[in-house]
Formats: sequence, C-alpha cells, structure tokens
Amino acid sequence: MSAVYGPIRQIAAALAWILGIGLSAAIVALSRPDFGLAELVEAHLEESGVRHPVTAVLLNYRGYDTLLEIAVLLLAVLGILAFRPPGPASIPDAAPDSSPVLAALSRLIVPLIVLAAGYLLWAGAHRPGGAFQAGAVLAGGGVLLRLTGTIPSFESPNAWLRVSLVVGLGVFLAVAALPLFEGSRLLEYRTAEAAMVILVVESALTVSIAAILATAFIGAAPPRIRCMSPSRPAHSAEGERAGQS
Amino acid sequence: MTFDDWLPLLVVLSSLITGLLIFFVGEEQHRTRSWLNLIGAVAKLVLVGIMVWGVFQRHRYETRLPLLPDQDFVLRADAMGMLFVGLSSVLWLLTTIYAIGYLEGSPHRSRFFGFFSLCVTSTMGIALAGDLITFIIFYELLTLSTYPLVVHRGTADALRAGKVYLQYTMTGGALLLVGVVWLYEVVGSVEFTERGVLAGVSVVDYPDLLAIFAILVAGLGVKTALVPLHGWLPVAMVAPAPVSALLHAVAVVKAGAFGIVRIAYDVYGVEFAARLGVLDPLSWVAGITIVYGSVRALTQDDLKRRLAYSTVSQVSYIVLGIGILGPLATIGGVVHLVHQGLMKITLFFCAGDLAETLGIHKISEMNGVGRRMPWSMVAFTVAALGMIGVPPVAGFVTKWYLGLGAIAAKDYWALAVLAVSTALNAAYFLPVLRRIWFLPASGEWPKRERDQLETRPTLLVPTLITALLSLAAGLFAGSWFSPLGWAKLVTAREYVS
Amino acid sequence: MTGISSAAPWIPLLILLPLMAGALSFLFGPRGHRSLLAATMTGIWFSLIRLILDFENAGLQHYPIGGWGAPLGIDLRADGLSLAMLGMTATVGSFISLYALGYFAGDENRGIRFWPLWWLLWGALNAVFLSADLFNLYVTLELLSLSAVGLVVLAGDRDSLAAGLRYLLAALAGSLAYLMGVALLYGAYGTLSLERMAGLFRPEPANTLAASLITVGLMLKTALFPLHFWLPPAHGSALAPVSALLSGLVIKASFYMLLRLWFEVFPSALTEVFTQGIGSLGAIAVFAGAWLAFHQEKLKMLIAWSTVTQVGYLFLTFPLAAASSTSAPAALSGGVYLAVSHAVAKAAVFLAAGAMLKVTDEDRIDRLEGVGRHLPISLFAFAMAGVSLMGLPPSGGFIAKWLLLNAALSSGQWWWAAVLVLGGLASAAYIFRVLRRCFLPPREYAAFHPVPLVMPLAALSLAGIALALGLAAAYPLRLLQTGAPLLLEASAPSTVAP
Amino acid sequence: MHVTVPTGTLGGGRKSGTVMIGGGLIYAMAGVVLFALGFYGFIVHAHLVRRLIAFNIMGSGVFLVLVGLPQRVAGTPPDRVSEALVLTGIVVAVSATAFGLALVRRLYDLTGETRLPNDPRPEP
Repeated sequence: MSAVYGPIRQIAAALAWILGIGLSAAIVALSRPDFGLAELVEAHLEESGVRHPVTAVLLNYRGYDTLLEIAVLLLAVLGILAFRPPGPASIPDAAPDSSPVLAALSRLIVPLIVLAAGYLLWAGAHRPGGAFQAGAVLAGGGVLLRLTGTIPSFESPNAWLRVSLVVGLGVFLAVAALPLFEGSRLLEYRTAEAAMVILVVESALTVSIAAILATAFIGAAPPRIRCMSPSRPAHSAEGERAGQS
Repeated sequence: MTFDDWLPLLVVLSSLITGLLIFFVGEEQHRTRSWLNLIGAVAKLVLVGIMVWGVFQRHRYETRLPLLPDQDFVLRADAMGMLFVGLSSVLWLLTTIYAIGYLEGSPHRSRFFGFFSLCVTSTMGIALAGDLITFIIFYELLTLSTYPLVVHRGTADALRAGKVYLQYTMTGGALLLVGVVWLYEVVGSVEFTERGVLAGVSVVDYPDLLAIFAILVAGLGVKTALVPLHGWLPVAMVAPAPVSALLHAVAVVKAGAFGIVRIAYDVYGVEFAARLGVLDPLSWVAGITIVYGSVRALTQDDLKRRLAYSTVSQVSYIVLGIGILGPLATIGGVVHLVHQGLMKITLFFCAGDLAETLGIHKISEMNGVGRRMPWSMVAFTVAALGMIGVPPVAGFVTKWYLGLGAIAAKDYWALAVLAVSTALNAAYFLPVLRRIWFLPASGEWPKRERDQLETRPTLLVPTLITALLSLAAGLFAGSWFSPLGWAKLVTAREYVS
Repeated sequence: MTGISSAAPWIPLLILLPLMAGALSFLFGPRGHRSLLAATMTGIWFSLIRLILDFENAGLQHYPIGGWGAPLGIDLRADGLSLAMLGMTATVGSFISLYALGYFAGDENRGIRFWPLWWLLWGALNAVFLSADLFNLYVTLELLSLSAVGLVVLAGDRDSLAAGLRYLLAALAGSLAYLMGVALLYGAYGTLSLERMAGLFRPEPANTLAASLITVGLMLKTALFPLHFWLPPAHGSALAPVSALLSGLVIKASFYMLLRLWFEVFPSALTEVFTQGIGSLGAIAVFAGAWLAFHQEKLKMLIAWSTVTQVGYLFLTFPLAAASSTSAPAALSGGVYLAVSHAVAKAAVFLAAGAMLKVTDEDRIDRLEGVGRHLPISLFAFAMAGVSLMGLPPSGGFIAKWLLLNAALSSGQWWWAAVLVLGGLASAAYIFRVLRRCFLPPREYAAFHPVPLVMPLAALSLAGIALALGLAAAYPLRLLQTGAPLLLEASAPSTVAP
Repeated sequence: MHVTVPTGTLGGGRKSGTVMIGGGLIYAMAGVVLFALGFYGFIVHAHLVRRLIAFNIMGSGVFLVLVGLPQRVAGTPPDRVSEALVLTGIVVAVSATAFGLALVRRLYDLTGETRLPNDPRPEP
C-alpha cells in the first residue's frame, strides 16, 4: 500500500511546486489588459436599477450567471435528497439538547436574526449586502432552531418546504422570461422597472437560499444516523442493499 | 425521380423489407413467414427481370442519394452487375424454398430467415453499388448478416467457426476500407465506370496506386478465399446446408470475387492495371489457390469440407480470368461467376438432401446411395461433371474460354494450371461418383414406400432445377440470354474495341 | 464575425424550459409529470427547429442577454457546432425520458427524485452548448456536474455512493483548474467573451499555461486517459437511464468546450507536440479501454469501459484537425459526428442493457445465454447500436471513421489511420463477446420481471437513429459546416501546426 | 460579505511615471500559494473531509487570483465584475461542498469508512 503510495506523495509535492512557481511566474509575466470592464460597469449603473455596482453586475449585467447559480444551489439539496434512504425514520427524532436556557435564548435571538437578514437584503441595493448574505444569516437561524429541536427533521420535504426551496429559482426564471413575451430579450428590464424587479428577485432568492442552506444541514442527517455503533454500518448497509434493486 | 431512378433501390429493398418484417413474425407463424419469403423473392425476381431487359437495351437505371456533402450513395444497374444480380435473385428464390423444407421443426427460424434476407440484400447492394463507398457499406453489411447464419446452431463448434469467420472477414473489411479511403485521397471521388476511371490518370501516383491495389485485393481476397486468406471457409461448414450453399455459391465468396472484378475493370481498368503490372501477380495468386484448393479437397472425407475446398479452388478461376489480359479470358472469368454458382449450389443442395434424409455427412458413407436417392444423385453427378469440365455442362464453357484466353495471352503456365486442376477435380469427384453408383449400399437407411418421393419435394425440386440450369447454361451457351452471352456483352463494354 | 444579433426567443427558451420543468417537477412531484414531460419536450423541439431554420436563413445567431451584449453582459450564440450538440441532446434526451417513464414506473420513490435532476441536467447541457462566455461556461459546467453526480447517487447503494463521490471530487478539481485558467486569461485581457478573447489571444507562455490548465480541467471531466479513473465506476454503477445520459451526453459537454476553445479561441497556441501528445493519450485510451472492456464480467462495466475507448477516439480529432488546413474540416466534422453518433449509440446500448438487467436480474455477461428469446427487441437494439460503436456501415460511427480516416491520410498521418482501423477491430472484439452468448441455447432465468414495452422500444429507436446517421449524414454535416466559426477558423492557415 | 479589495499602492501614490505594483498582486500571489497547497492536500489525503477542505482551499486560491489580478496595477479602479464573479464562484463552491459532505456522511453510515474504497493512501 504505502510502497505504492510513497511516490505519489513526492509527485504531488513536485507538481504542487511546479504549479505554484509556474503560476506565480505567469501572473507576473501576464500581459496587462488595455481595457477594463470597470468603466463600462459605472457607465451603465444608472440603467441597472441599483446603486451598488456589484449588485448591478450580479443581478443585471451578469444576472444570467446568478440565475444558473441559484439552480446550482438548488441542486445541492436535490442531490442530498437523491440518496436519502427511503422509508420512515427508524429512530424517533429527539432534540440533541433541550435545555431550557438554549430554547429561551434561541427564541430571543431568532427575531433579531430575521431583522438582520431583512436589513442586509434591503442594503444590498446600495452597499455591501444582498440576497446571499441575508439568506445565509436566515439559514443560520434555521440551523439554530434545528439544534434546539424547535423545528423537526423531515423524511421528505413537505409542500411548504418545497415551495420555499424553489421560489427563488421559480421567480427568477419567471422574471427572466417575462421580457420574452413583449419581444425584448432575456433578463432585459426597462430602467424604470429594474429596481423593483431586482428587489422582488432578491427577496425570493433570500427565502430560497435560507431554505436551501438549512435543508442541506438538516436533510444531510436523517435522524437515524445520529448514533454510530460499530455493528451499525454493516447492518444498515444490508438494509440498504435490500432497499434498492 | 422516375421509376427508373428507383428501380435499383427497389431491388435492394425488396429483400430488406422482407427481412425486417420476418424479424417481427412470431416464431410459430411458419405459414406467414414462408409466404413473406416467397412473395419477397418473387417480387425481386420480377423487378430484376425488368432491369435485365432494360440494361440489355442499354437503358440506364440509377438511384443516387446524398450520403456526405460531397459524396453520393449510388446504386446503378450495369451489365456486369446484372450478371451477379440475376444469379443471386434466382438462387435466393430456390434456396428459400429449399431452406423452408430443410429447417422444418428447428428453432429460431424467424432469426434465420431474417438474416438470410439481409444477406441477400447486401449481395444485391454489392452487385448494384455504383461506387466504392456504397460497395463497402453493403460488403460489411454482408459480413454482419452472415455471422448469425454461421453460428445459427449455437453449438460450441458453430461459435468457434463464427469467431474465425469474423476475425478473417473483419480484418479484410478494415483493409478494404483503408484502401478505398486512400484511393479517394489520391484520385478523388471514385465511381465505377466501364473501362475504369483511372484509365486517364497519369503515372505520377504510380507507387500509391500499386500499394492501394495490393491492399484492396488483400481486403477482398479474404472473402474470395484466396490462399492464404481462405482459412475461414472450411471452418464455416458447420452452418446449416442452405447457408453453406448460399455462402459458398452466391453471397460471400462471390462478393469478394465480384469486388476484385470491379476494382480491376471498373476502377483501374484492365489496360491501366496491366500498365501497373498488377495483373500477373494476381493471376499467379489465383493459380496457386486453384491448385492448392484442389489438392486439399482430395483428402477430405467430410463431404461439405471437400466441397468447401473445391470452392476455394473454383472461385479463383474468376480471378484467373481477370489476371490474364485479353477479352477471351475475361469472358471465361466473368461467366464463371454464374457457372460456379449454379454447379456449387447444386452440390451443396445434394449434400443437404443426404444429411437430412439419410443422415449422411461423410463421403465414406455414400456407397450405393444412388439407388436410394437417384434423382438427387443425378443432380450431384451433373454438377460434379460440370466442375470437372465435362461438356456439355457449364463448367466446360468456362475452362474453354479461360484456355483460349491463356493461349491468346501466351500465358502457357495458366494452361498448365487449368490442366492440373481439371485432373485434380476429376481425382476428387470421380471416386465419389463411383461410390454413389457402383458400390453396394452399406449404411442402414430409413426405408421408403413405393409411392413416396426419395426426399421432401421442397428439397428435391430446387436441387433438380439448379442442376438443369447448370446443364442449360452449357447447352445454350450460344444464345444471348445465356450467362456466356452476358459475359460477352460485359466484356464488349469493358474493352476498348 | 459573421451572423446576426437575434431577438428571437428560441435560444433562451432552450435553456429556460428545462430549468422551469426542473423546478415544477420538484414542486409537484409525481403529479402530472407526464404532461410536464410532453409539454417541455414539445417546447424544446419546437424552439430547436425554429432556431435551426433561423440559422439556415441568417447564419450564426448571437443573443446578447439583457440587451447589454459582451463584454459587459453575457452573450449566447448558436453556430453549426452548437446546433449539432443541441440536436444530439434533444434526440437522446427525449428517448431517455420516455424510457425513464417505464423504468421508474414501479419505483415512485426514485422517480420523483430523478426527474428534477434530469431536467436541470438537460438545461445545463443546452446552456453549455449555447454559452459564449468563459465564466458562464464555468457555471454551466458546475450545474452539469452536480446534477450528474446527483443522478449517479440516485441508486443509493454503497457502490454508487462511492462512485458518485469519486466523480464529484474529479469534477470539482476539473472545474477549479478550468476557473484558474479563466482567471489568468481575464487578468490578461479583461474580457470573458469567447469572441473577443479569440481576437486578443496571443500564445505567450503565461497564456499557454492558462490554456493548459483549462485543457487539463476539461480532460478530467471528459475522462481522457489517464484521467478516466472516475468514469467506469460512475457509469457502471448508476441506474440504466442515468448511465445512458452520462455516457451519451455529459462527457460530450466538456469535449465540446475543448473543441470550441482550441479551434476558435486558442488555435494560435496549437503545437505539434500538444496535438500529437493528446492524440497519443487518445490512442492509449482506445486500446487499453478496449482491452479492459473485453475483460469485464459485468455488462454495464463493459459498456462503461467502451465509453473510455470512444473518448479516446474523440481526441484523435486534435492531431488530425491541426495538421493541415485541408484536413481540418474533415477532421472536425468527423470528430463532432463521432461524438453525436456515439451519444446515440451508447445511450441505446445502455438502455438495452438496462432492460435486460431489469428483466433477468443478471448483470454477468456469461449468464446472458439466449437472452434474445426473452428480449428480442432489446438484443436487436444492442446489436444495431454495436454496429455504430464498431464503426461499421451503415452507421454514424462509420461516417465519422470515414471522415477521420480521410483527414488522417490527406494529412499523411498514417499512424492515426492505423489507430482508427485497429481500434474498430478491438471494439468489435468486446461487442461480439456479448452478442455471441445470445446464440447459445437459452437458459431459464431465476427471476423474470416483464418491463413496459416503452423501454425496449426507446432503445430500438435510438439504435435505429444510430444507423440512420450512417445513411443521412449529408444534411447534418452541411449544417455543421455552414457559418461555424470553429470550422472556418480551423480551415484558416493560422492553425497549421508549426 | 462583498470582497472589497483595497487598491492602495505599495510604492507610494505616484500615478505618473513607471507603473506601480498594485495591492492586487499580493492577493493574487497568496491565491497561487493557496491553490498549490490545496492541490497537494487534495492529492495526498485519503480522508474525504480533508479532501473537501483541500478543494475549498484551492477554490479560495482561485478566487483571490480572480479578484486580485485585475487590480495588480496601482491606481486601477476596483473591478466590480471580478468581485461579482467571485461571489458566484463562492456560492457554487458552497453548494458543491454541502453536497459532498452529505455524501461523505451517508457513505460513512453505510460502510463505516471515511475514505473511498480501495484507496492506496494511508492516513497521514
């Protein structure tokens, strides 16, 4: 094993060095662009509907990237759900730690989290912030509630969860497609509407991102996996093979 | 697009559609399957009849469909092709009838007849192909559609034979492909034309064209069973009799020989080929194959194996006819496409009759079988004598013209080859005839009542017809509609007079 | 750059429709997914056909998203190559979808998980083939890889999970290598648009490093030897329809990007060493893959290894296309046509094998005696598709081999011709190893579960198309060669290797 | 969480004359180092969680290069596009990591292994 493996380690080290040195040399030697996008970004900021250039790039100039990116996020959850073992959870779902202090604290802190998320969302239009930050913060709240056992785990996502998972992608797709019906291009907003459209999209994204991140945390750990006895893997593996054909 | 533009395609489709339909016929619906087969075969015969008459009138039938942006899929009816098409379509009908009787009560008949029809389809395509790429398409399709027939019985032997068959034919196909692509690179798109496309080509590409000719002949030589590429043929004898008959009389070996004819006459053109100096080596290979095949045939006790080696030898008569420059030899070679087909299929039919009726597979078991199955054995005798070259059977005509050609071209060694092989043919056929007619019956054969035929009519009738045909081909050789007449027509169109 | 800036909705619809379908199918689960399938497939085909018609009239189609246009915005673009790939995806995808209807009929639990992933994957493929932006291509690739891995682990057993993880790690590493290359190029030229980059790119050492990082990343995703280690387990252990679309479609996306980048953006960096080297890797893949395929015990593993060999063939395109301006069009058409016919044929083979496995519960090749009696249609489909994989006529595989051979001999590179021909014989060896067993006297199978007729029929239809591609090659090839910047670029002397 | 890159110059603020090295270059160099380190870890480690971490280190390296390179020249305005690209990249990396971790966990549940089957690499 290790005999085979020995060389690999040296080769990897050598490659890493070559890569590092080559790349450093490259970025020094790299020719400089005689043109940058920065000016263009500023120039069209007015039409973009937001005052913060990064948000403008994210949701308007290169909104298409963001559209696909939210699909990627959703995929993480779809993938996780794809291999979840079928059938009801074997062990009843017990909260890991149900100390009253923690519960009380979380009940206090969650409203603040929601507030903070709302601010981040609103702020995104003109300063650092936006849907992803807001969604991440909300997801944090979700994880907290899960850890305190306030919200239960789930076998397969119910209708509400499914809606909140896809609302971001759904709304974004709809908004992106709307211009097609009036003969203009994908994601082509009139300057007047842009601000409003972007706000709608951002809000929907916030909901979905929060739901996706929280589900990724909760969904990845079906209740029955929690305790790990040595005999368990083999046995559950048997069950698994029986389960799938 | 008029009817004339579609006729060649229809001729091909007539058996293709039959085959595809048969695949979907239930295993047990024998009646339906037989009818489909016969309808298909007869329809093809009619279409071919129309086409033959038209071609005789120098009428032009050509189907041309785009295959690549700069390359068409061409099916064309010319005198040369008609010879092969006519032979195949007649023998397909007869072999179908024969096979229906032969396979009675055996499994997988849908599969068998399906691939059987595909096999005939590819033969038709090979005969009608108007250029080399179209030719290759059907040539490889033939390999694929005959494999299931070779392994049909599903025994270990059959599978081994199939393996050998594939190893040989696929390698040959690969060589052919390389040769053709190379040829396209050297001279651009190549269509078969009487007297050859290269006739006008300068000798700049001389070495290339030499190598290409060698590759092409090597590729085609596998199916033609030129020594040393003949190994697959005797092994493939495990197949059911109708398959052996079709493989060895019509489809596979003839496809190879026909391909060589096309290359020599319609691509290179005999004059150009002669200038290249490729004809003599070709005729030497043919000569060696003729003698070698006959010698090996002498020692075979298994009837079908002896016939197989006889095929190895006989098919090379065609190649020899190509190799010897001059119209007379060409006539002899081209006409043997048909003659050998008729006689050899008769012999295989008889072998099948013996195996089916009396369970005879070995020559040593054939003593006195003439009294038990007189009709089949008469057919056998006619075909065997024809192979030897006894007038008035077709085989004589072939050897006569080859001989004249050899003399005309002053290739006296070829004359010697003919003499030797004739002697050898006699040496491996006459003892069989002696056993059949003059030795007392040895085997314990099922008795037969007075009013009953010696074997199933579906087996006997095709046998007698092919025997009669090989006799007629010799008797009426003078008439325009005889194979010889066509061969003369072809040759007249291939040589600048 | 020729072509028009289009405002017609067909290009974006090809991406939006499957994504929309993915969201909806996740939202509504099993309810009405048949009508969703019907509607989306109709939409995709309609848009594709309209797009092809526009292309025939006006040539190259540009679609500036949001009306910004490159370099500020992202452009979509459709040329002959994109259309060929889109057509391939739509054809294979449609039949795999129909097959899946039957395959998951008895397995609701997996069915509801399959459809959203599959729709997103379809969307990702179309997005890859239409994108004209280096970074956007990265996002589409990630979308593709994640949905592909999700589909692999759908089987849920330990093998498929391990295979999925292996695949995921390989795919992620590949994406990062690609992205690093893009970062360097963006730093050098300040643009992400393919066409602007094509105009600016100079083969200086730093840029060549970037190009090679991109190439290695994409080679990893295409599973070219020696970076193929992840493919056989993933394609072999996935569920049949998944294996079909992984082998048929997913690996073609990264191969498409390699062609696109090297023959449109970096042609000036094409060197003899690189093209001959990558060709040699392909040659090794052809023979090593065939050898391993021949020695597999399980049917699906044999097919998976056959994919490794076919990927090897694809990479012969590079030495053949770069060698001379005369051989370039034939080589590139041949390479693309091979990718397309392999997609169709390999999908057919996997679907047929899937039907056999589902019916007999037998995964071992030496236990397939006479399987044809139980599944004549599937076996026939397997054989027909096998013809294309062997490169025998009449089939798309043969046309591709014909074109590649032409390129090889016209550029005097007889050694690649040898690889093409011998490789075909090697493929024949492992395909007939499966087929010959079916002529043995049939045996009775322990288990025998009849499957919906749609499964064998879908396989048969794809196999039929694989053969039809060998007889009706004129139109697709002409489409491929009209207004395709790639082929035009390639046939310009600039790409002649020094 | 927007990555805002300071564009102050190392060699004083003089715009005229020779081009000043921008702060971006430092970030890019750091990125290269992270990329190489991450690559090494990704190859040599068998533990799947370690490999996912290594992947994330590589990723951060790429993002630093992506955002740093455009501002390697003193006085160039911050390139908002590259910053947005990095944000997108981060989200993609997050999704992939989440999926990967869940897979690792499930594989552990089934096999009790934290590494891929028949992996020659020993635990360091």
